[in-house]
Amino acid sequence: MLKKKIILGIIILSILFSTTACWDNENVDDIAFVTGIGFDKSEEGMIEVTVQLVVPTFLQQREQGSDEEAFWTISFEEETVFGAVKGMLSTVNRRLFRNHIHIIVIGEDLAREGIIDVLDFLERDHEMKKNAEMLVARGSTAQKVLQAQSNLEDIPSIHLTDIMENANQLAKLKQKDLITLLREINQQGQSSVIGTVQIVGQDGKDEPAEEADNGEEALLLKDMIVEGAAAFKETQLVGWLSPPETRGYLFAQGEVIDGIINIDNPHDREQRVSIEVRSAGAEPEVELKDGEPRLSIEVWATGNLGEQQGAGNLTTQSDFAELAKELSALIEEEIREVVDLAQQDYEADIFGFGELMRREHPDYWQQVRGDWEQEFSQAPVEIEVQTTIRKPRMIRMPTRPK
Amino acid sequence: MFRKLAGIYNYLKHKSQDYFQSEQPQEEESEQEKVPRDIQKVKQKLAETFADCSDFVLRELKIGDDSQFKVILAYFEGLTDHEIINNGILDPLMIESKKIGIDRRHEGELIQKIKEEIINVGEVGEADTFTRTVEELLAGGTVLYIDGQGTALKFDTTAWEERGVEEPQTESIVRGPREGFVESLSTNISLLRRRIKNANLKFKVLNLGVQTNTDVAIGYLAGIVNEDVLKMVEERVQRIKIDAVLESGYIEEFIEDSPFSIFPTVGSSERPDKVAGKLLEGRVAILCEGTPFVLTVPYLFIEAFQSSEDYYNRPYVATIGRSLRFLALIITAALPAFYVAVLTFHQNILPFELLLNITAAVEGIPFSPFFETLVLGTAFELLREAGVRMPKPIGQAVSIVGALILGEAAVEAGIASHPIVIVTAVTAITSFILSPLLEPLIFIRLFLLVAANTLGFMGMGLVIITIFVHLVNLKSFGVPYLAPFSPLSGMDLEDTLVRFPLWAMLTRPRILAWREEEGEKYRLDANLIKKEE
Amino acid sequence: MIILLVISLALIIAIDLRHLLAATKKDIFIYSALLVAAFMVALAQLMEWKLLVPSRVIESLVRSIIGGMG
Amino acid sequence: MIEEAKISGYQLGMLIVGFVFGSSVILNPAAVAYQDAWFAQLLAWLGGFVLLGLYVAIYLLSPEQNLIETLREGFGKYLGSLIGLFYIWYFIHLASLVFRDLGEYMMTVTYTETPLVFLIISFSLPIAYLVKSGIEAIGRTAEITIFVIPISVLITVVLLIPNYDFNSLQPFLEEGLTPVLEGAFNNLSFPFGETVIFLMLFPALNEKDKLIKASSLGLFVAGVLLITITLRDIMVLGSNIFRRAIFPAHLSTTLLPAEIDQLIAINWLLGSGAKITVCIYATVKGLAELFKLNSYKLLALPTVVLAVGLSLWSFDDLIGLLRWSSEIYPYYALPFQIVIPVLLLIILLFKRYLR
Repeated sequence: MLKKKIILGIIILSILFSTTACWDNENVDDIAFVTGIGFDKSEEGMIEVTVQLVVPTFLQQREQGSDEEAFWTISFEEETVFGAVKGMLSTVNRRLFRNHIHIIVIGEDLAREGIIDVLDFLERDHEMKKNAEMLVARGSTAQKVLQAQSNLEDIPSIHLTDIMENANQLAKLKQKDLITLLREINQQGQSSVIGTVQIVGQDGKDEPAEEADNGEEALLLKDMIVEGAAAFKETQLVGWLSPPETRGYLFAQGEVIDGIINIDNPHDREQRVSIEVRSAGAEPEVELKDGEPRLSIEVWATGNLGEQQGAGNLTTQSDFAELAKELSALIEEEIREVVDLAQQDYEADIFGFGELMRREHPDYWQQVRGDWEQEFSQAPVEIEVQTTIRKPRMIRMPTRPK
Repeated sequence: MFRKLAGIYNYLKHKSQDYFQSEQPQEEESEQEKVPRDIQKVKQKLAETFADCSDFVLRELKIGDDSQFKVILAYFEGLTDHEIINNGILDPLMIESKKIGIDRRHEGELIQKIKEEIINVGEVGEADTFTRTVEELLAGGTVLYIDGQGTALKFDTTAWEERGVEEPQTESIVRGPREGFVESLSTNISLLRRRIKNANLKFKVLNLGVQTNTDVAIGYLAGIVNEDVLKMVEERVQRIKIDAVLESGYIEEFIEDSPFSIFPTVGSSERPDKVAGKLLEGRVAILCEGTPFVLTVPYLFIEAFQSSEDYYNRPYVATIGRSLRFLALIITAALPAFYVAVLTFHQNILPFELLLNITAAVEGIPFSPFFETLVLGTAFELLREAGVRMPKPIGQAVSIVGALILGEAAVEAGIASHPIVIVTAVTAITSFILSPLLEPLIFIRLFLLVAANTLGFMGMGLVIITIFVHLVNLKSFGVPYLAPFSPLSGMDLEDTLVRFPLWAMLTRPRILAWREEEGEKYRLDANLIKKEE
Repeated sequence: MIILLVISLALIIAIDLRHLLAATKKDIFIYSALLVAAFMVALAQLMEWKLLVPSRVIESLVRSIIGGMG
Repeated sequence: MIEEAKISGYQLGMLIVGFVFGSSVILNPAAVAYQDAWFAQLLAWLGGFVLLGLYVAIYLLSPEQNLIETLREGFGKYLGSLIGLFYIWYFIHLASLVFRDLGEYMMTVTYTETPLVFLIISFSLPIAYLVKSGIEAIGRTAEITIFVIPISVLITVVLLIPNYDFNSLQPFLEEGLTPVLEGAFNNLSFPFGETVIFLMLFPALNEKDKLIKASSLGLFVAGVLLITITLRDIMVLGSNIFRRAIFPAHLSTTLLPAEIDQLIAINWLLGSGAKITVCIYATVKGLAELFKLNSYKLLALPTVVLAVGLSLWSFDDLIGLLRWSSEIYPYYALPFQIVIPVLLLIILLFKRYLR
């Protein structure tokens, strides 16, 4: 008797619970997954937030052969980011779920003006995934980047993050996620560098193609190129790093994982030899000499012979040494270029020397912390590169017609 | 209803020792009536007692040299062995008694003479009260009333139809004995005694049930059993005052420590080897006439994970089995709740691609995941019940049809989603791994589900902690239910998640004894002898 | 809200009833004193009485002592 | 008042781990010291050992007596009872603070829409049940649940290895010793000094000889866990974000590759639960002792309700709670944690040896 009543009570209670959904209980089909979010400055000076949403049903239908795009982009202008994200609810019938954001794109205009306001929202939001990747849209807007369709993946953001990963591996792009950026901005003696994406148009021209979106055709991800980097001073964009400069920067940071560097063939100066650089490292150092900072970067790398064009047998020890010397020179040159750029053009300590100074010479740092960028741009930077070439890969000597 | 509540309240209030005792009526001595000396009176009394008992047989005989003694032979057809009665009692009485020369002179020693010289039946006894003879008749004995004696002779002629020893239905194993208990108490006792050939194996037989007079045996191994537990069991069993004891489940309900708990605190098994193992660990077994299910106490939580096969297989296999059973516990208790919590609260915990797939599958289903899980879970329980109740061949068909066709049709019709069918199926399959916990798990699953729908993982965590507190509070005959995990008893962990090799199990479960100062006594010296040395 | 409070108080007493029946008068006195205190606090929270909020009282106490010392 | 049920040394150690870990891992009180927070915590930990030693010494001078009885013995019947009453207030207030910490944490991080009342009442139900079940159940529940904490801390520490930046720990003592000392002071009062509450639990220990070992091991493990978590958070988040985040430990677990931060949250639920349970137990036990009641179990439910009410009433918002706990709490707790115990120890020593 009593048992039955208890069971009855439980059933009534459970029905009660099931019908009156509790506060935070929201069904998974009542939320829209944001995979990418972009920020632009609108003409009225407001923040334009663009989100890329995934529509799971279309995703499944696409797998079964439907032509419907599985994602949807929408933009909204508001004075604040939070306001814009909430404001989109007047168009989107579901709550925007920000926990699976893969990529954060920042338009050039906004980046030049400063991204601090955007960052505050991203850091404060409890739902925001803190290891989303950051990108700056060079010469275009975040909206355009997020609207681009992908032919390989159903969700463009995933495509973008994947090619970012590749580009970072090949030392063409500085990959940076949100939490690292936040950390760098909070460190006193460091300026940040974020990877960039450019729209280059169908013909692969190396300049921004404004005409790409005036046609009926939608922009495709293959019209974009993800490489290079944007240098920030505090939170403002101050300039760009080209792909070789980015590589120099990565060498200086010791972050090159798998870089391909082409150098002249020592036997045949017209032809090129391709070296695959692996396991590179770097150690920036700061010293105080007579109260003046002296900066130095020591870089070491090992490489494999990847390809040889032109005549001559390069697979000898002396030639390897020769190649290594040239490689060192080239890397040093690349680093020097980016150091000059940072010191003279941007006056931004993107290498984190200031942070190093703060750690190693705190007393000195206390004196200069206000105008470290000034000190940095005048300090001498020594660069020392040591490389070795290890393996010729599969063959002892190159093939030659007899 | 109020009376019922008041009764329960009273029970709770006096859950301590003296509740049943105060209820126990005084034994009426006046009932113990002597067997009448006059044989006609006996006949009359028997006819009164067994009126309308068509299977009752009453034979009037005349024995002695010149048939001078009138006797009545009474027995129940069906409870007795005809052959024994014919050859062992009737034949001698009617033929032998005339040969050995009994006459009037022997009246005083008649009983002695019949017992010693005439009857050739194994067990012969005397009964001087009428009620005792009636009891004997009902238990399958044959009673000989002799005119003018005032004492009756009883012969053990018990032989009723019984099922042969078969493989148990409920606990089947791959390796191990194929014997199972049967309904007969004496057979069951013999099954145990054959395994433990030891004079220390004791069985105390009690008679329970005011109407049914069922024999109940309390078995234990003297010297190993914890005296306190044994005393507690005897006390509690003796206090039972109930009309009928038809199955050991009746006893179970009366001797439980916490009658309101959803967890079982009394174990039951159909396997003699298992019960023998429990006896050897120091537990007490309660055997009940008329059922193959033998109770063992104290029953601990960990026993739900132990199978007798664990000890017959090599330790590695057994350890994997144990771990899988623990995994099964987690899955069957928490998987539906986990699914609901993930889908309604913690969408970020799933990998993105998986989340997208699930969302696509769930989209368009009009019900909340919670409601769906509840409905499908209930549907499964109904199917299970139907499968059990129906005749075996149909039952299987129903389960298959129900599971396959209904599930698929529900998904096709857009009532349920694919993931929920998977979740329900996995939950259902794993629930059978832990059959002793089948019933509590239904409740736990439900509690977790409701909690998950209210507060997600945190709700689940709170419910799990509450269940832990409840388990910690539980005791089975004074032994903490969660032992040996809590209170932690290092030596006893050898037979929990990891089953140690038998030669490495040096002690009997100390938790059952729970006498710290005597810990050393429980060391099994025999096992200390290393193999082959 | 107040009705809800009263119901929950009744629920608490119902849960404790078994113990309460076996308790002594002193037990019940302390028990009910605690319950009344809990009820008052809940009422204060509902009515937004902030005058006697413990944290504020303690804060002013601590501040005055620290101020007195230094 | 007879109490048969006892707890083992292992259970006491586990309770101390849970208690110290408790809510202090959610709100890192040493964060004021930026990258030196671990050092502040280390100092506080060492101080914690001194304080625990003080409490153990008090207990050993008057064995088999809980705090209230010892206070009565030390300060006389009336003054002792009055101080005991203050202690009981402190315990229940502490319980309410932890309730609020946990509630605010859950509300900020996961359950943004759920009312605080509902969250806190949900926490309180298992705790009320646990305290009502008595000290033995408390100890045994701790035994089978708290071990999850070190395991999950270890998991997060290992899984976050790719995110570590050892440079974040430098420069050491950048702003001098002042912030470190401030952090250490905060951290000493919360949670290390709060172990004064265990003076109510020591008499329940069944293995008297294990008292020192169990309590110091418990404190050792808890301190190692706290410092590990602080180091992990500094290295993962950088000193600046570590300082600015309200719940730094949570923020760093959100970076876990498998996104199991929600499961890690249950770990904090356990720690806070242990802390509140100990507080409520000490309150009811103290009340029962003070008024010479038959059973403390009866008082569990109203005490929990009172603590829940206090936790909601005391603060208007999270910022108020944070400010109060960092600015006022250390001074408020000072007499309970240090002043009175030291006085008590002196009086007891005087009574035992000089007379």
